[in-house]
Amino acid sequence: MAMENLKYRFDGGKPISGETAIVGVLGSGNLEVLVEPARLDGACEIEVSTAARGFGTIWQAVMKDFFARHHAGDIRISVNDAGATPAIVSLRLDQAIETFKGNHK
Amino acid sequence: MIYPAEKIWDHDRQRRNRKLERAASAMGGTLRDKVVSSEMAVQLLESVIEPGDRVCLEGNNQKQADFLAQALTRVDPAKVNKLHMLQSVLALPEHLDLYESGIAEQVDFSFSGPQGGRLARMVGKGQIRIGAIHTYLELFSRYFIDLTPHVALVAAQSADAQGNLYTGPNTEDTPAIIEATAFKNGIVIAQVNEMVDKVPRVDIPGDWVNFVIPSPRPHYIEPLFTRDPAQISEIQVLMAMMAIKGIYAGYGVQRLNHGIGFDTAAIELLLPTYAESLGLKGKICSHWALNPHPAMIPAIEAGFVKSIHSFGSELGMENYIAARPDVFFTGPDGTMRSNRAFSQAAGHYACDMFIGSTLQIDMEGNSSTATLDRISGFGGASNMGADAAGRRHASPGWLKAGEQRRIHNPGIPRGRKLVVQMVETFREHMHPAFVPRLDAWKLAEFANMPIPPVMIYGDDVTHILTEEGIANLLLCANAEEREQAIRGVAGYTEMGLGRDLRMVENLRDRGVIQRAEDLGIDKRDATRDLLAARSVKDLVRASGGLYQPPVRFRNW
Amino acid sequence: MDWRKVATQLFPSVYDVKQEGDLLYGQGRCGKHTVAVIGTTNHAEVGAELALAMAAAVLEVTNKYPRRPILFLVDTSGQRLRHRDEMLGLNGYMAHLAKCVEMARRRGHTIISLVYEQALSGGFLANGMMADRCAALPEAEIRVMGLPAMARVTRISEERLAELSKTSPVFAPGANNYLQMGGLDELWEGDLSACLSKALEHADAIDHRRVRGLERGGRKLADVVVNRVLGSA
Amino acid sequence: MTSSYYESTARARIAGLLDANSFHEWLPAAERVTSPHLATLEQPAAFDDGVVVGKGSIAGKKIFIAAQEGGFMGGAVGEVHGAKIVGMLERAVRDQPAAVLLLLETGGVRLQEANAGLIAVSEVMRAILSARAAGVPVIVAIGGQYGCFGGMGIAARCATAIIISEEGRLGLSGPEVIETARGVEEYDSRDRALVWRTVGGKHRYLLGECDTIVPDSMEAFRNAIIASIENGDDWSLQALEREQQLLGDRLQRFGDCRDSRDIWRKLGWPDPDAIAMMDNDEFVAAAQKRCAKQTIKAP
Repeated sequence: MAMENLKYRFDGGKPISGETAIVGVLGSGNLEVLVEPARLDGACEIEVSTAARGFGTIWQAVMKDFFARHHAGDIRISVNDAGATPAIVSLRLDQAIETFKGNHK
Repeated sequence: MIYPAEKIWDHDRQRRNRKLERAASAMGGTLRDKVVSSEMAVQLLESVIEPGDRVCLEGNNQKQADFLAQALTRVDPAKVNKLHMLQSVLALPEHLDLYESGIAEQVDFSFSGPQGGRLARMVGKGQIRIGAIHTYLELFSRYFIDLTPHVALVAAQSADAQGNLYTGPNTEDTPAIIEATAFKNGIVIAQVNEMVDKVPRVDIPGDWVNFVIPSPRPHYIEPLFTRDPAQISEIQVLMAMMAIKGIYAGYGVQRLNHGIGFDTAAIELLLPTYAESLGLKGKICSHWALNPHPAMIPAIEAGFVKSIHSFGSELGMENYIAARPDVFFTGPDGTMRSNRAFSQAAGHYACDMFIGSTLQIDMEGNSSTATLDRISGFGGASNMGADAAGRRHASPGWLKAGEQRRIHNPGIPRGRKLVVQMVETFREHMHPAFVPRLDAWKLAEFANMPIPPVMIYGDDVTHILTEEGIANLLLCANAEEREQAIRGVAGYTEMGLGRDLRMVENLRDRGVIQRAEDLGIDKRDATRDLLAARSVKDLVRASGGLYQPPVRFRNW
Repeated sequence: MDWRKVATQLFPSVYDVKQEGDLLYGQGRCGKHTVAVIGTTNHAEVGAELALAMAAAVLEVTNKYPRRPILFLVDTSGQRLRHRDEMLGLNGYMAHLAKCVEMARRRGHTIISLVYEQALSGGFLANGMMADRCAALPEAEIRVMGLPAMARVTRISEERLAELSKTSPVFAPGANNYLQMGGLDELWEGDLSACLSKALEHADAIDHRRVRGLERGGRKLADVVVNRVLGSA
Repeated sequence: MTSSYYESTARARIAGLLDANSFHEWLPAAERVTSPHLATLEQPAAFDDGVVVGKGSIAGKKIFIAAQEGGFMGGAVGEVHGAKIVGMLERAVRDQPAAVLLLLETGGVRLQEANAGLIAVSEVMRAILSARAAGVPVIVAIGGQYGCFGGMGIAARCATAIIISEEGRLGLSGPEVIETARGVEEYDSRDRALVWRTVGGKHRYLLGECDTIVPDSMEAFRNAIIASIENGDDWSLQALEREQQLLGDRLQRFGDCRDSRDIWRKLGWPDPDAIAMMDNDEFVAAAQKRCAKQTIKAP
């Protein structure tokens, strides 16, 4: 089971401030998301390491929608994935941003 | 000229009598009234089954006449062969062993469940001939028309020496099978868990039964309808919230059936919490055609449910059911009586809604659980997940669905059943639920079927619910809108990514597609804390200790 | 190797070790030291009774012979895999043994262990691996799980595991791998009595295994990580 | 956030048990101290290698804590994972917090790094005992989905006190391992009622293998932890001699029992089958006179 690494960068986001946050667990069908502050001129960088190969197009679309939802810039997001569905990925990304901003419910 | 009196009108009865005489002499002194010892089961079958007979072997996805199934595999293929088997469900390995030895050659059935893979391989090798894959009601119906069994092998809880049967909570298919067999010159053999002096209640009168065999061990029952609440995900909670707010409340659904699965279990567990908080108690979900799902306990205890009629029972629910006769159908002995044929009919004609899951949906909304290497059949969804076009009586939900349909399909006022397919856009291991073409097509080709095995036809489906939202197909003006509505809730699947963004937004503006936020649902509220029970133990507690789950569902 | 043969080589002058079932208990003379001997034989499956008997032996030595060094002779095929032992709390018996060994150490007993035959996972943790210095004969077998079983559980092919085990000591069975990882202090060859004497001289109560693992290159991270935790804000 | 300990992640447990905002993590996820061995095997490696370590306070008392994440590889112990726990324990010897908390959820050694894992578990055992010998009580909590098995089941019993919930399981060999080795007749791992009455919280409590049994809630675990810290520790030869006696008595009294129900009957439970469904308070009250003497607690 070889891993696949994917990288995305979205420019033009609104810099958000917060504290490094990690949500989720790297277990089957799940993922962990780490959000860190980073000086990226308003960009959002995302790096995904996934055990499920061949879903690059889907990740691209999920991440694009995520960025469109939050427009969050100056953050670096690192994802360890163990075959989560897009629904779970989106949910965790949203939770991670909320936690980063300090208002996770 | 031949006088009418000379024509023979009782060939079949004579044949049955010859079989019974053969059996009597084969059993010799071992026969006590109608009771045959289990050691003599194979000889009995060899004496009453003739080559080419239609043999109905009882077994659904719950109760199985497993001892008789094994006995049938042990008959001498030189004496008993080329049988035409009739079965609700092909579930046990023995069911397929029959074809390898030549004892049987053809089958008409409804569902194949765990044997679906092997069945597909055997069909591929030409070892087995499938007449047709039916819905349950269809198959039972044909027992009374052109597929009447010559011999029925059934399972009961207990019997007395006269052959009166007590089938108890898991009565299931037995009455339908025996009715067709006993009154058309067939022979009925029942395996029973125990012999008693007097059965607790007579579910099948003794004079419809020819032989009873005390089985060396109780018949197998699969606890198929038990879902451990611990395994319900937050995504399923979100979908359940959308179902309740967007569909149950919207149509005031009072009479319904739920498919098996965690999606619908989540809905059941949200009734006393989320639905209650929306003020829906008494307004939705009062009458059910449903197996006694343990996940229903909190809703029943909360007073949501007025009645439940069941296809079969569920292991561990016996005491709970017996203690809730206002809700369940129970006999004078206090235990439940189920009946699959009646409950299927009830689900088809008397329910306003069916909601269930599937494996694949195409762009017309057709859905199927058949995959390339598995012939799985249909289970109960096909009859309940079809509009009852013959229905006449009105109810608010049925009328509203009919009105919505008439917006683009004008015609004389009539209602419409709500048929809801509830799926996550991806199943586990990233298998997409939305596909351009159902695997059923390839399966039909491979197995030489006249039509692809579709579980629920697209024109019967009214709503598709995913974590992305609800698509109301009743409101679609044409096939193109319908396709875009489906794509609009297909998320990141290839079908979803291929949607026409502008059209989908337009459909959303018109309420054809409703996302969680359109329904006023905050996704962050979708946590497992909303579940009325988060574990099987919670269910036991909710039942006041009456529910006794099978050991495999315990974690305490 | 038969335990008697091992004992004869360890204690050439005199030893008095009795075998009772799978349990070995007694003492031997090694140079200037009288050494208490506690051990197992017959590839013992360590169940509740055996663990408790070993603990009793440790407590007896602690009470009767203050500061006398203890040598564990290790030959175990692992913890006993029985429903009954689990029901009775086998882990608790093992832990009790481990605690008794630790107590002995803290009361001045030097603890040495020698794997002379087999040491498999759970049977090894509560005695041999609790020692100040842990040694093995070169032919001894030490492992958690064989590669075929590991391949099944991890779903990594056996071929791949075998390939990787050529360069990595981290998962494959073998005394040498444990040596590299720091789990063993040394392999004893030749004059076993001399080896034991030397070990008794050099033993101390500090757990050096992660440092050895780093020095020997088999376990490069453990020590680094411990030190990072110690040095964190 | 759920109030269930069983359903919570390691991080949620820490947040739920400790005083609000008191937790400070060592080697947090952002430092990416991951397992190189999993990377070699091309398997996913968690940022924290499946264990969270750090310091915080509970009821105002300074404590050090380690929490294993069962969701990542069943909480299995690898080189880094084990070393984080060892580092925390050694730091406790140096810094003398009021207690160390170990929230254990683990199947034991991580097979992908089996040798490193086994040695790490051994190092954890020794480090637990070092902390205790240095006067720092070590409190273990068990109540997660994966139980506490393998070498860590031994390590748990090296601690000062164990708090368990009914859902918690504590043992050495898991039922699947025994079933594989000896057959389903020996131990049917799918008979979950059997599994729970063999290694589950209630049986462990009745046998004296745990100090405290609590309902599955964060609050109950927190209160029990606070009480356990108050109780202090008894690391002494006398305590071990008492334990020797009690464990011997247990073998004599129950050694020939075939099922936990036989043990419970001997302990004076008239209806052992009723135990499973008792809620925690009822069970603890009834168990007052019907449990074996605790091997862990000082008299």
